[in-house]
Amino acid sequence: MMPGQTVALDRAVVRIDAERCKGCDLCVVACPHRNLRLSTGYNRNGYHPAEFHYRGDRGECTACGLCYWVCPDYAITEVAKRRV
Amino acid sequence: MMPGQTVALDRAVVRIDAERCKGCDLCVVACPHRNLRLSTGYNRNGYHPAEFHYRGDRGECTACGLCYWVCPDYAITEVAKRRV
Amino acid sequence: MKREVIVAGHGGQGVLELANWLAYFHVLRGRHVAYTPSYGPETRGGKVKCYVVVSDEPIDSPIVESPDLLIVMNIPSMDYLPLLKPGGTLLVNSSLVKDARRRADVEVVEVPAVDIAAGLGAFAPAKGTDTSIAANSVMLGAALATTREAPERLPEEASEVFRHFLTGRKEALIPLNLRAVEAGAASVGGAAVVESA
Amino acid sequence: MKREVIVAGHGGQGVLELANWLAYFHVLRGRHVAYTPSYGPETRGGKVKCYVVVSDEPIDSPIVESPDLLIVMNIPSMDYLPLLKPGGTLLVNSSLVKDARRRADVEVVEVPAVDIAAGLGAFAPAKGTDTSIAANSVMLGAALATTREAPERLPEEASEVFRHFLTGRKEALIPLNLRAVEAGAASVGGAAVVESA
Amino acid sequence: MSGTAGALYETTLGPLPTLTSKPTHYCAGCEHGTLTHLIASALEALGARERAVLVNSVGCSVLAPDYLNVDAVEAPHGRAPAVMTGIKRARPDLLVFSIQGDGDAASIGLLELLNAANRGDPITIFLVNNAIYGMTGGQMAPTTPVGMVTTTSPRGRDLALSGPPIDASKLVASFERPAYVRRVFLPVMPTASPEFYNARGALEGARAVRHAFEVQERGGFAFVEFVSTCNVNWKMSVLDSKRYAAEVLAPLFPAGVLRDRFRMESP
Amino acid sequence: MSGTAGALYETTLGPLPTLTSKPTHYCAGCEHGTLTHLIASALEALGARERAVLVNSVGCSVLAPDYLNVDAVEAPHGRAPAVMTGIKRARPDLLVFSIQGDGDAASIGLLELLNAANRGDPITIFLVNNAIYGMTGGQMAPTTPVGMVTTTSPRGRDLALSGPPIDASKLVASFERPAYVRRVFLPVMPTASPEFYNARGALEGARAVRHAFEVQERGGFAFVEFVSTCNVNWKMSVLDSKRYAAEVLAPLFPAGVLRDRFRMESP
Amino acid sequence: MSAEREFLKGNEALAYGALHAGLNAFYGYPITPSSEIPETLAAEFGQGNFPEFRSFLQAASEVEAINMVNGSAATGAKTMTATSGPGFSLKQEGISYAAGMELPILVVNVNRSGPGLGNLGPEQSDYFQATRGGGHGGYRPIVLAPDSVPEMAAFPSLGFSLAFRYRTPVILLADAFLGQLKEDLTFPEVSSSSFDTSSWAATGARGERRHVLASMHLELSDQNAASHALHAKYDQIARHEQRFDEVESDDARVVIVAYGICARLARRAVRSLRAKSAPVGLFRPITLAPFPHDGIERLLDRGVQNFLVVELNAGQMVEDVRLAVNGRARVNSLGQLGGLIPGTDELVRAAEAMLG
Amino acid sequence: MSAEREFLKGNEALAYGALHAGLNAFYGYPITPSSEIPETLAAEFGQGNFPEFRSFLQAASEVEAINMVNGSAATGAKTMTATSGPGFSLKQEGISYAAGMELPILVVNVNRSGPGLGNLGPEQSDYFQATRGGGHGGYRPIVLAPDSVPEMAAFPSLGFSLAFRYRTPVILLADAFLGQLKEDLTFPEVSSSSFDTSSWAATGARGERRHVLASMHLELSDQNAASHALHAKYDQIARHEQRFDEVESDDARVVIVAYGICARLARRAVRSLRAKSAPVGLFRPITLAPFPHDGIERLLDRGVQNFLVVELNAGQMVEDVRLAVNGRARVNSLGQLGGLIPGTDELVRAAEAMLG
Ligand SMILES: Cc1ncc(C[n+]2csc(CCOP(=O)(O)OP(=O)(O)O)c2C)c(N)n1
Ligand SMILES: Cc1ncc(C[n+]2csc(CCOP(=O)(O)OP(=O)(O)O)c2C)c(N)n1
Ligand code: SF4
Ligand code: SF4
Ligand code: SF4
Ligand code: SF4
Ligand code: SF4
Ligand code: SF4
Ligand SMILES: [Mg+2]
Ligand SMILES: [Mg+2]
Repeated sequence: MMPGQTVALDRAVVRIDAERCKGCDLCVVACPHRNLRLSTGYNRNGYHPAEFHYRGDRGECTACGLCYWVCPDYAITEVAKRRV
Repeated sequence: MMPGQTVALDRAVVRIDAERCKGCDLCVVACPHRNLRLSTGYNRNGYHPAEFHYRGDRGECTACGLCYWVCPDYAITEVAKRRV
Repeated sequence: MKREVIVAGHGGQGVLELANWLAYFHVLRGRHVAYTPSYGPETRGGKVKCYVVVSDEPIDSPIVESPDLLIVMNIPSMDYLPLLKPGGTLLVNSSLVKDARRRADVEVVEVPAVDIAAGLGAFAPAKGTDTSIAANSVMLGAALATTREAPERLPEEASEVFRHFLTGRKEALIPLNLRAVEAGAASVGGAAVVESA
Repeated sequence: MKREVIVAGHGGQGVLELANWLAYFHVLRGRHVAYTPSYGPETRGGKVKCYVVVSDEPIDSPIVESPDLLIVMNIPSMDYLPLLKPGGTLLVNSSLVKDARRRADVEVVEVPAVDIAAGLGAFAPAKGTDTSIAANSVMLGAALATTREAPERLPEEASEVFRHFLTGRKEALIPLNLRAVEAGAASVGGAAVVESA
Repeated sequence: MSGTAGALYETTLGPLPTLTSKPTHYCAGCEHGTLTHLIASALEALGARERAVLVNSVGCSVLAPDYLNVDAVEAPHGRAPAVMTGIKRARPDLLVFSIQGDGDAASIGLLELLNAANRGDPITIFLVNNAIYGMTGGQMAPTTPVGMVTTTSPRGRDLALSGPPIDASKLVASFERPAYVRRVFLPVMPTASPEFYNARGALEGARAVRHAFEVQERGGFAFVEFVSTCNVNWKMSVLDSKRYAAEVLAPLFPAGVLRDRFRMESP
Repeated sequence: MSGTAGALYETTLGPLPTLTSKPTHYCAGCEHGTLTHLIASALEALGARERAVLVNSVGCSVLAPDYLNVDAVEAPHGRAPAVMTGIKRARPDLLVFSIQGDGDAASIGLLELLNAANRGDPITIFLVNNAIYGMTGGQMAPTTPVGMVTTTSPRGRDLALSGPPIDASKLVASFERPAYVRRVFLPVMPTASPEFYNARGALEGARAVRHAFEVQERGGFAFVEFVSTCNVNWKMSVLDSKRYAAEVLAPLFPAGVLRDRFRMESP
Repeated sequence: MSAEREFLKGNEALAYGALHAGLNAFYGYPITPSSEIPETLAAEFGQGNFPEFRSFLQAASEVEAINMVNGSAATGAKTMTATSGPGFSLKQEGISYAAGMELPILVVNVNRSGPGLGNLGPEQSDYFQATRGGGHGGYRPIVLAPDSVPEMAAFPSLGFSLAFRYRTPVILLADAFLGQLKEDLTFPEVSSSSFDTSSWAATGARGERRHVLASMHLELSDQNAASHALHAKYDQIARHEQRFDEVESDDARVVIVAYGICARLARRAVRSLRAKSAPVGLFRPITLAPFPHDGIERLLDRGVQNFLVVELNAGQMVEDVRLAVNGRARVNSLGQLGGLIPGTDELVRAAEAMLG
Repeated sequence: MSAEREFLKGNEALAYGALHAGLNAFYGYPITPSSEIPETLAAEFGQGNFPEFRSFLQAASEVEAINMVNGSAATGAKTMTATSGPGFSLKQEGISYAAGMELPILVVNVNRSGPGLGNLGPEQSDYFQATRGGGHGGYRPIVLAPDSVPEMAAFPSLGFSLAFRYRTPVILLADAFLGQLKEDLTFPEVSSSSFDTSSWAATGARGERRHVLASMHLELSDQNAASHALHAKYDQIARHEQRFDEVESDDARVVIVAYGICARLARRAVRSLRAKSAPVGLFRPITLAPFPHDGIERLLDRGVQNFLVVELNAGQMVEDVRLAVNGRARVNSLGQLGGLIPGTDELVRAAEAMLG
């Protein structure tokens, strides 16, 4: 997973700065839709950074922001909602 | 009033060390029978020391010890009761 | 002019006040003055000793090693007598100190300060206090009178001193203290102090 | 005999452990040993550098200014390469450092430590950790093998080292680490380590 | 907020200019980082960055000025409240806040904390209670539960030797003048499913941080304790540490509002 | 007791060998002196003089070893509880007690007091609360009532500036381990008749002192606060100071047993 | 207070001196023999005579006080604390932080007799603690030593200007004698100077410009750079801020070196020696740190072969004199302890002994 | 722990050294880089290996800790605390009281880099604070400076024996380098010595014999007598307890003076200079206080004309060397700050420059 990656979905966008991420798993377990996971790759510091991954079984990202708020490294830099 | 004076009464004896006394008046106001007063004389330090003085109107010394316990200078060195 | 004074007594006798008043009196006269208190840790009742140096020149050391004037308020303070400069003056509270005439080479001025103060109605047999009010003012009057300097200004200056120090609740004590100064001065044959509030 | 070593890497790579094990190995051989860690304030993740000095004589300074052996665990630690003594050995974790051959006057030994460790089943993609277990033991094996001293005693000694340090909950890791030492030694053509619990 | 999502999307949460771009030194999964983010967000919401002064006390939060892009003054270990009082009385117009550790505030700095509370100085204190000394490598803290193993209580905290853990919020609230005393459970909280954790703590924390600033601006002393974790020194995985916090710390240090003189206006 | 009343009389109260013959430096009418007497009496009643160690903290009680004929160790201002912990843990067989002032215990020494309380160290602390700094000449104390004039609060203690007075007994009792926490109103108390004052405080004090020693011998932390006076620094006559104490301090610091794990056996 | 003649205790004069110098804030904890300083300030606080005096607080301890001082100074406010021995010891950590954060603070120590609780008598036994930095980390405070009540009044102003010029802690080292001594004095009609603190004070970040006051530098190289910068500053102070006073030293063959109350004693001794035509003078360090090496150097140049160091301790400043003299003259030490003060005759005899 | 070979960090070795010396009690507050001392002791506490070790407690602060230490030592117990810079500053009041009450206490300071919070790197910037008494009142502690892990292990025993012999605080001044350094060592099979404390310890008054441990003496004359007694003791210590070590100094023309980790550096520099036949030696003070003046005197007698003082600060011990040399030889200073350590080449060059 590379820095600055943006995952665009129907309803929302979540931007993760993979180089800030320490792979702590908190956003992963905090997402009510389980739409994040740790990548198997490494970042420069040797962590497995979080990445967006739409599981499909629990609904789309709602831009609820929980991942944004729990991340201790504010590596989730942006959450955006589809304009209506 | 001189050091070591002992006042013997029917019921009890109160010994006051006038040289320790600082004339604070506490024993005077604490005695339920008002049997103590400050002397008009001075001790070596220039205080008016407490002295025994049976007023007669409120009863004899009962050796209750209040004067002994309140005295900050433990100048009331002894309280004794008549043996029965 | 340079004059070195030691004032000594017992806590509660107003020794610091007396020395302070004496010092300030000379400040008012435009002199250099140094005043040094020293006392024990007791809030009440310990030994108290003050240095007062008065001079027309800047003062080198404020420490008085051998005073021109020694003011003694109680018996233990007679210990300072050997320090008194030959030819100097011992001013002693003779209400308490009876045997002050121990050195032939100094002038001894006996002032029964407590008795004089009591005579002014200043005696207050207060609880837990060991002294009478205004005895220190009596000694102040006597001390100022012994200098025999400009006695005519003394009343007014004494009143200025008291107005400086006795403020608030204490202001009421000024007349009594002025009378005491007068009586003290008079007792050593000094100038009369005109009463002034 | 005197040998000066710098071990450098990243917090979490087991650099301190590796240097400690290496040092203790020589303690067991009866030598004088000095080990100096130095690290940043981070509990995890900062730069880590260790000095190890081994000598038959008492050691004057424990500071290694120019090592005989430099063990490099990650890319930034290649910064220490200029310090390496001419003719010295650079032992490098080639799983992470790909361009280690930068000096011609030193021996460069490349050990793909992470890969070897992963091959031993030691790879644990744990959350919030940045390294694989046992890569440091691989490097230890390699380092000991490069010295080519009494290789026959190495297995037993390595096991003694681990028994000293890996106690309690960590005791279970001893077999894996011994296999890693063996693999590390083998990778540089060193002695085989006999497994022992 | 400077989102880059473009015309199709509207940024609801974005990068905060009150944060520097420096990577934190906090260990992975540590609430010190979470709190840093919450503070930056509240300062921006209040437009207070330019009048904010951070007092960084000694503990893992001593590096907070590296991350929070505000003026900062260092306090010796435990003395942040005193330093804050000094700043605030010199410059009542400033918004003064500290991030303290549990050792910092409830051990060495107990006198300073309680006296500032008693005076009711208008300052804002954030306490990260991770029940251990994080920065110095895992020694016993005043808040360490009885029985918990630390490097200076290797057989568990001993009640007879060291007494029970100290409840800083309760002590602060025992004084009359503090205007806002609140405890928040900040870590993600385990749920019935091992795959999911409840992240309510962070949202609650965000509100508490913001209110703690507002209380100061209205002249009150504000104190928010964040029950947190220290997985590294607890020697646990990140998620195990959250579970331990929920099981052991949450009952010992129950979340809640102990005092709020200026009732929260927005939920 | 070595009475000299002879055959006709029996001494009920006499001179105490645990007191030296040195005159005290305490001002006339000061409860510091009363307490000294009560302590000597209790030590004798318990036969404990030879195992007693006094820790004299800095304040008017710093001279207590001049009067109490026991071994003594000086503590820096405020640190008596820490010194006592050091003594007691080295020698659990000793009976360790301190006499502290309110400034000593509740201002500079608050951390030491509260931590000893939290640990429940078996020690005995007597606190003389005279609402002022006596020894240093009348500065504001942590216990000074709002509005009271002192040399450092010349227009009266200001609530907004300095906060309200601190209640040391309440704080100590807010911890779980202290075994005995009690407050005694020690001065003579005015009665309806201006000629008579009630001296119950001294008798209550005598019982409290003795129990505080017994509690320590049974392994408990004992703390007795004596509401007192300081007529000299309050700038009042001795009896006026008792009246002020009864009017102003007694309601602020109500007497009573805040905790007693080892119920008193004898009244 | 105007330009009329006053008669004040040293401590009171110091308090008013600070107010005249524009004191903004005071935080302290009472301790004899310095308590008249907070007491005088408490009396003036809020009275409107010194409108710049915005904050006064009796802290709960000396540790709390010094940290309030640091916080206040961090905003650029002129802030002072005052204490004596035991309290000065407790402030050492805070002073070290102030040095590390480069805060301009003024700390008054009215030296009593020690160690431990000691006694209320005057001593100069905190000389090393003040001049060598009683706190950790090898910082070097500026230390000023008044010797009269007028100087007690004047030195807060000097102290603040040095503190702000160099952003460093300044210690005003008095003694119990000077604190309690009353002398006549006149406050000059000067307006307090104000210092530009906008380049460093923590008063809110504007745009990208922010001020982080820190003594901590995690990288060893940063710490090294910060330490070097600090010591470069200390060297500059040492070169430019040495202050001293001399009495009759031009032709002196013996020079008494003394500060504070001892300098007053020495003045008398010099006078009485000169009256006997003994060529004895006085060298009085006003800055104990930086120690006035240059002044000693000049005396050596003038051929002085004998120094008599008089101090109320077991021999502390004598080390600085020896370091300055470096073997080029005889340096004798006359000390006194326990709150006592040597007699003039002792000084005279000691000086005469050196004259030979 | 028996006489087998150990491999320990300096801090761990110090903790075990104290236990071998019969440590009864430890009170401290954690601070890097000294925390391994309480941690090691916590691990041994209550385990039965050292039955004399009766009390261990993590205090709530350094101030609480040092006062627990004083209370404990007042009963005659062998008591120690350990800290670093900021914590050492906070302990100064308590140490001054210990000096005043004449308590035998052992205080370890693992010197980090300062001032303020500073850094965790090694420095020797607390030299003045330790040797001059960072606390008030002019007491003079004994200061021991180990330079190896075996000495970290051995000096608690030496420290306790000096502390009890003279009833005075002893400071063991290490540095972050020595605290973290691991070396091989062997604990000697010695039993801990015990000291007779019955004549002074506060353990309950028997009959008329009671012990009042006090630093306060209200009468100036008593305080004076007590201070004189203290300083007479300090003079005796200064005469009898100077300790130092020398390396190749017999024929040296330049002598490097260094302690702690710098002495280790200097050993290497001397070796490399000797390899080039440069006559350079090492003088290593082991007691920083009392400073080994006699040793310097002997070197001067042997004709040494050049001293090079190497320390991790801006120049502190160099003052003691200058005082000892008193102008009779050249004294140069080589310092390093901020947790950094000078290279061997720097020492070699500086020594060679002095050889001329
Ligand atoms: C006076 C002083 N004592 C001790 C230390 C060492 N120290 C630094 S941080 C700390 C405790 C850290 O724990 P805590 O306050 O709980 O903060 P955390 O790191 O856990 O967030 C200690 C003891 C210090 N820097 N200064
Ligand atoms: C560290 C320190 N700070 C300040 C002092 C000065 N001091 C001595 S006693 C005291 C306060 C006395 O008040 P309190 O504790 O209430 O006792 P009291 O005399 O009223 O009984 C103070 C501030 C000191 N000795 N040491
Ligand atoms: S915003 Fe909410 S739903 Fe979307 S990824 Fe984050 S936690 Fe999951
Ligand atoms: S919470 Fe942040 S640091 Fe942790 S895994 Fe998610 S993005 Fe990475
Ligand atoms: S013993 Fe009781 S009755 Fe007798 S004098 Fe004393 S107080 Fe009065
Ligand atoms: S209570 Fe004691 S000191 Fe006071 S007057 Fe009575 S006898 Fe004298
Ligand atoms: S040590 Fe603990 S508190 Fe500190 S950053 Fe790491 S996890 Fe957080
Ligand atoms: S100063 Fe106050 S507390 Fe101290 S002895 Fe006098 S009256 Fe008692
Ligand atoms: Mg913590
Ligand atoms: Mg009090």
